[in-house]
Amino acid sequence: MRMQARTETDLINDDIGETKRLELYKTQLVIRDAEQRAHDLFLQNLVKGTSHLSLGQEGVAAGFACAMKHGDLSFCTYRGHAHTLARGVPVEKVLGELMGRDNGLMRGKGGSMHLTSELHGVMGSYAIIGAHLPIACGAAWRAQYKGQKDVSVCFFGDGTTNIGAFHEALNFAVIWNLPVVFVCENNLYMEYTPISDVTAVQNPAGDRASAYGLPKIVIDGNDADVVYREALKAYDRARSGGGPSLIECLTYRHSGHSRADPAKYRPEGELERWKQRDPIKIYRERLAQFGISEKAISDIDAHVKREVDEATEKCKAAPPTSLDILTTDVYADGGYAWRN
Amino acid sequence: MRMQARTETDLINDDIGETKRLELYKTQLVIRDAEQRAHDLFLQNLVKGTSHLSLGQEGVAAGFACAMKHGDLSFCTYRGHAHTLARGVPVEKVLGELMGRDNGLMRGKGGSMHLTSELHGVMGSYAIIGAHLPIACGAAWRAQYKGQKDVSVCFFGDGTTNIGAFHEALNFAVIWNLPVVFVCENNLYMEYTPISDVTAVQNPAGDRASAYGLPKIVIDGNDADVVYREALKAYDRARSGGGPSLIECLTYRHSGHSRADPAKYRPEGELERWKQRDPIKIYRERLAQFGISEKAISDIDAHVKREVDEATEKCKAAPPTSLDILTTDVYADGGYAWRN
Amino acid sequence: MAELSYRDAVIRGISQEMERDQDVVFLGEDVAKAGGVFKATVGLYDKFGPLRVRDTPISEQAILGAAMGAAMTGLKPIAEIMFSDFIAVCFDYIANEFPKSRYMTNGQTKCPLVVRTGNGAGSRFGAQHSQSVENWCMMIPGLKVVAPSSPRDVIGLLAASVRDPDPVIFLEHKSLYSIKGEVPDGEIVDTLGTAKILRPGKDATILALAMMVPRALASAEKLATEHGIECEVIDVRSLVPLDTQTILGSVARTNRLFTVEENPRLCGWGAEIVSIVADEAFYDLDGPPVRITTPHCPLPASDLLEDAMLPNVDRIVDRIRRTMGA
Amino acid sequence: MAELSYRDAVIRGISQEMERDQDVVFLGEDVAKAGGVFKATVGLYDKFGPLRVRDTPISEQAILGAAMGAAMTGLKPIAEIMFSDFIAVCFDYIANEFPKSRYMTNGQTKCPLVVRTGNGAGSRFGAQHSQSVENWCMMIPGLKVVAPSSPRDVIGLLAASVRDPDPVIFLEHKSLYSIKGEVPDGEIVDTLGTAKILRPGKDATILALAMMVPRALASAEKLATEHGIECEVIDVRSLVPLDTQTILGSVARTNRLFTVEENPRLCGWGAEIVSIVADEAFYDLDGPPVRITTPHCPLPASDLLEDAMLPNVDRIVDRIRRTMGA
Ligand SMILES: Cc1ncc(C[n+]2csc(CCOP(=O)(O)OP(=O)(O)O)c2C)c(N)n1
Ligand SMILES: Cc1ncc(C[n+]2csc(CCOP(=O)(O)OP(=O)(O)O)c2C)c(N)n1
Ligand SMILES: [Mg+2]
Ligand SMILES: [Mg+2]
Repeated sequence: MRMQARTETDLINDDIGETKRLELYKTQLVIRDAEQRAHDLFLQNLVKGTSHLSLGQEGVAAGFACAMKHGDLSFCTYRGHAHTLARGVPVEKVLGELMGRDNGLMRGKGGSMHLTSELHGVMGSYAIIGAHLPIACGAAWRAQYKGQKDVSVCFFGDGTTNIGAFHEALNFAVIWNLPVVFVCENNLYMEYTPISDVTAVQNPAGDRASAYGLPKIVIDGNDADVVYREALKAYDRARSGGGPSLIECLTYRHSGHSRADPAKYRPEGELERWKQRDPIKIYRERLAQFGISEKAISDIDAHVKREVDEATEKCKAAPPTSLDILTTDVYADGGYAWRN
Repeated sequence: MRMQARTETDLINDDIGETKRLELYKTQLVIRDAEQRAHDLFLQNLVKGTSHLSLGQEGVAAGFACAMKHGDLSFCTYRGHAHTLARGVPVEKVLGELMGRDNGLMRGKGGSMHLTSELHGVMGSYAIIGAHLPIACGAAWRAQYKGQKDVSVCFFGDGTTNIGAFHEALNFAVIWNLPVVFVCENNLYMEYTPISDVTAVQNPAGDRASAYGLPKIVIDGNDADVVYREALKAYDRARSGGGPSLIECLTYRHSGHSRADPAKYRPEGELERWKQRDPIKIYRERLAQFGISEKAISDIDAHVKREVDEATEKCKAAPPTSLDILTTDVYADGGYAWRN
Repeated sequence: MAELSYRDAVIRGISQEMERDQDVVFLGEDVAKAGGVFKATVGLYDKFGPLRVRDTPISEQAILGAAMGAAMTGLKPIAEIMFSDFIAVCFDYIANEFPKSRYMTNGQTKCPLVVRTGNGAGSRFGAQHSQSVENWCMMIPGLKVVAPSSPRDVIGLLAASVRDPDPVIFLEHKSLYSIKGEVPDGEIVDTLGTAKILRPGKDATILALAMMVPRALASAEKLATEHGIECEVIDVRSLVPLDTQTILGSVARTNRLFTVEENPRLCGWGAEIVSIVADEAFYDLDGPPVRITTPHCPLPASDLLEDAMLPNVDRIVDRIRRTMGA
Repeated sequence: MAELSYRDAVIRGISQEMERDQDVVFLGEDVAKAGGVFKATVGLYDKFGPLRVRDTPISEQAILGAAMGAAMTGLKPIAEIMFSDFIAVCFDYIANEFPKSRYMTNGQTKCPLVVRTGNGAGSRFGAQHSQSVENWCMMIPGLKVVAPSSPRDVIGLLAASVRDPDPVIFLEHKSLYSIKGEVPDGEIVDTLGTAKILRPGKDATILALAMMVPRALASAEKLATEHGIECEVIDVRSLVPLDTQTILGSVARTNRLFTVEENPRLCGWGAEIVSIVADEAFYDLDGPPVRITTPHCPLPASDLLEDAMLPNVDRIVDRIRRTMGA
């Protein structure tokens, strides 16, 4: 797909390479377009429950996912569309779930906040703050115990660093030297409250690392290349017995906390400043810098748009969740019987 | 009571003074003797429930308590006899509670793990690890809100630094700038497990301080003077709006974790080494250094012994807890009625 | 008299108490500057200032622990736990600290606080944001547990809770925030432990709580008009203290008992009340007491599934009708 | 056949399962090198080594969270929560994570784990170390809840729990650790959801769990010899799944129901079962079903007070005798 020769220096410095860069771009774009669509569908009253978008945070999701191997495990929050899509879960499955259709990832049982696709290594989206950090430790413990080489990657927000489970998980991961990577997406806000109002240190994750004997790692989360490189390093550490990492990614969400939030609490100009550093904008420029043609990029754009359009149509056409599954899968026998 | 002239230098350097020193000594001794007695009574089957002694850790309790003002508040753990006695709660009340007698501090309802004497500023002993750290924050918040000048002092062990509530409380105290002092008694063990086996950093409290923007303070907990000086500084900070402190005191318990524990997990010689640094031994030498006579010291010894003996006799003579109080004080109306 | 939403009644209730007593303070996540995620605390920050209305970190244990320490030493805190499901992350305070401190200390320790929380289903939030956790609280000795169903009760019961010397769990139903109702002017103070007979009837007693109250009323209406069954509908309002007398009195008149519960089936408040009635009013009963509950299942996210899971008028009417043999 | 203590039965039960299946791992506070504070895991560390038997920090959320993550991805962890009261500090996993993940993910997520915990009163540990928390667990859809009363049941039910594909809360009674009982040689595997009739009787059914089982049996003996009342005593053993058939069958024969519960009064397992029986076997009952429980109070520390608080043989006999009009 390369259309223009890059300079010698470019080629030498390019540890990432064109194929991976296009994957990083496409991954970010799928998230962007699918989430925009989710928002549109919400405005059309076709998405019923709540949803938490990652618009503006795509660089983190893409960077970490594109550095993963097959079999690596993602643990997400309620703001999990991005990380789920980044692992290759079809847009249709995600939108279907949001729309409560029978083609949804969990056929409507879990909803936006609980996207899970074990097939793709997406081991759940957890809606109680902090809960999944210890759970990710457990998955990593299994890998260590069984001598398996997968890494467990756990995504969470800045606000999550102030809950007890964060502390317990970090200490636990370090003393057991577990192959787990903790990724804090610092988007400056918990729901509506600036993280700096309620946190004793400036970098909610970074400045806590030393409390667990870990190095402070704070990176630009809006540059997918930076994220990708840091992810590779952390995964290597994990796979080679070097233990856990805690990485804080600075980023920003373009929309409100959830669909109900107009985000009026933001100081004037803040959103605009961050939009200048839109990860997709940055990445399009990056691709151009590396000599990838406008045509190649717009081909991807068109491809992704089509994918999202087709997914939307399929979802609209899909039947609503079947009531047959109302009480299935509470217990492993498939039902909900608690008595004879 | 001073019997021998001290040197000029001693006098100049003596920021603590003889009266306070004698108080520090006596406080440590009351704890030592009362707890030894509790142990004896247990062997005689007169103490029924569990108990957690602070033998060897008296320097911490005495140092912090003797630096307090009337109205300052103590929050203890199940290992709370020491901190309770140090605030002036009569030995009889404590032993009576351990023995389940009607003269006990809570007339047998709470037992060894829940010693409380609000009259003396002892705001409870909490038996679920970590719970009282946030509670101490709340008491400090009240002082701040009402413009009252008391300090809330919260004692806990090394093992407690790994539970979630520790993390939440520390962050909370700092962001609200609360007049609370967190005192970690690092006695090297949780119940039977060395703290270093399960903690990501060497100083379980000290190395966590920076995660809350606090300075690392690690002191010798077996030297009551050192403890007393550090306590004064922390209380001053708290009273003058300087916010919370986190102080790690290195110490050691001479007995097992609780009455059931013969402490076989200790490496050979460890107990003996620490006994060389017995806080009471250290403090007797200190008193001598400052020219306080053997006679003055042995007068205190005798006085304390008498107090503990008398308390023991009173408790033995006291009737057992009255069954009349079985269901009282569940609700504020004095009873337990939950229905009409 | 004014028409007020349940949400605005929360604001008015808190305001009323904060105006009355300087010792009443309020803390929670996003409650102050932003006015709360359910907009049920809008304006309090401006009215009472940053010292009395405080935003916290995402630290539920710190929130409840701090509330308790403040309550023990002289304040009367109202703490918000955003969704009642999150009580699970700070359950130690609910189960082991608030309710036991007075007893353990032989009456020395007081704990006059209120935990307000958004309870219940209907918002398509899925399994971890929709639960009815009244039984998590009711089963713990030492707590009081209240769940209003109308704007007027929100104010009156909230005031009673704030003035109560014991720890009170105050369950606001998320799906009721937007309902409206008539509310008298001036101070409103209700009494904990009083159930309300909302509709008299001679054939059967229906007990309901919170969002199930309007459904029970609608069911009673339908049962009366379509099946000639006259049900007495009681809003339980307060699980602890429990107004057993009103309930037993009603069953003595109607001789039949139905509960309509949003909580999942096992060990709900209905089980407790049915057991009380079966024990103490056994010979009053003309037929089996029946609990109509959400099945023993987690809650689904999709609107169709969620609606199908909860007791609704059709299911209530059908079950009562069949049990009554009509 | 060998005489074994309940405590040693725990060790044998865990051993049996760890020998059978390499995927069974065990973690908790002080459980490995020291063998546990109740000495109920002595020797496992030496036998199975430091990779399979692991000491943890005081981090109950990390313990249960790690167990869940491991269970989801292929292990079968047994996690110890030292005292069941501490379930309150990790209740999110019990209430919101373990039991909901399979449902929320439409069956994708599995969670085959066991939480073992020391439950119950009698050790003079006071209000925060003595509770019976079976109802905290029973009320949550998606969990299984087991509480053995004998050494043999400890082994058999523990094995069944470890092999069960769902999350199981396994409540060991602290005051039973030192009791002894006959245990057959070789592998023992029981079945969850089966109650046991320990003593047949025609006049009344007594249901009991864990430490209340020996008290119920002793009461039945006394009622028979001193009052001529023949009680059928059923050890419920498993609250979820619940062996309703055995219970309903017994009530159909005896026509009277009593529960003997250690948990505080409100919303206990007895309330659930009484409600089931009142609903489904109403016409079998010849008189009010009665729950004999600990009062709705925190537990006191002193031996006299603690003994007075719990249901004991005198109280059980007296209550049943009076209710039966004997
Ligand atoms: C235990 C718990 N407390 C509170 C909430 C409500 N809540 C949902 S998202 C959120 C903010 C989280 O902030 P952050 O961790 O920064 O993640 P972000 O939403 O910014 O991605 C809060 C408070 C929750 N889900 N769980
Ligand atoms: C939440 C919780 N987990 C576990 C326990 C059991 N336990 C009681 S004391 C203790 C060890 C505490 O160690 P540390 O904090 O160092 O205090 P120390 O006993 O050494 O004074 C443990 C694990 C508890 N009481 N609460
Ligand atoms: Mg954030
Ligand atoms: Mg210790």
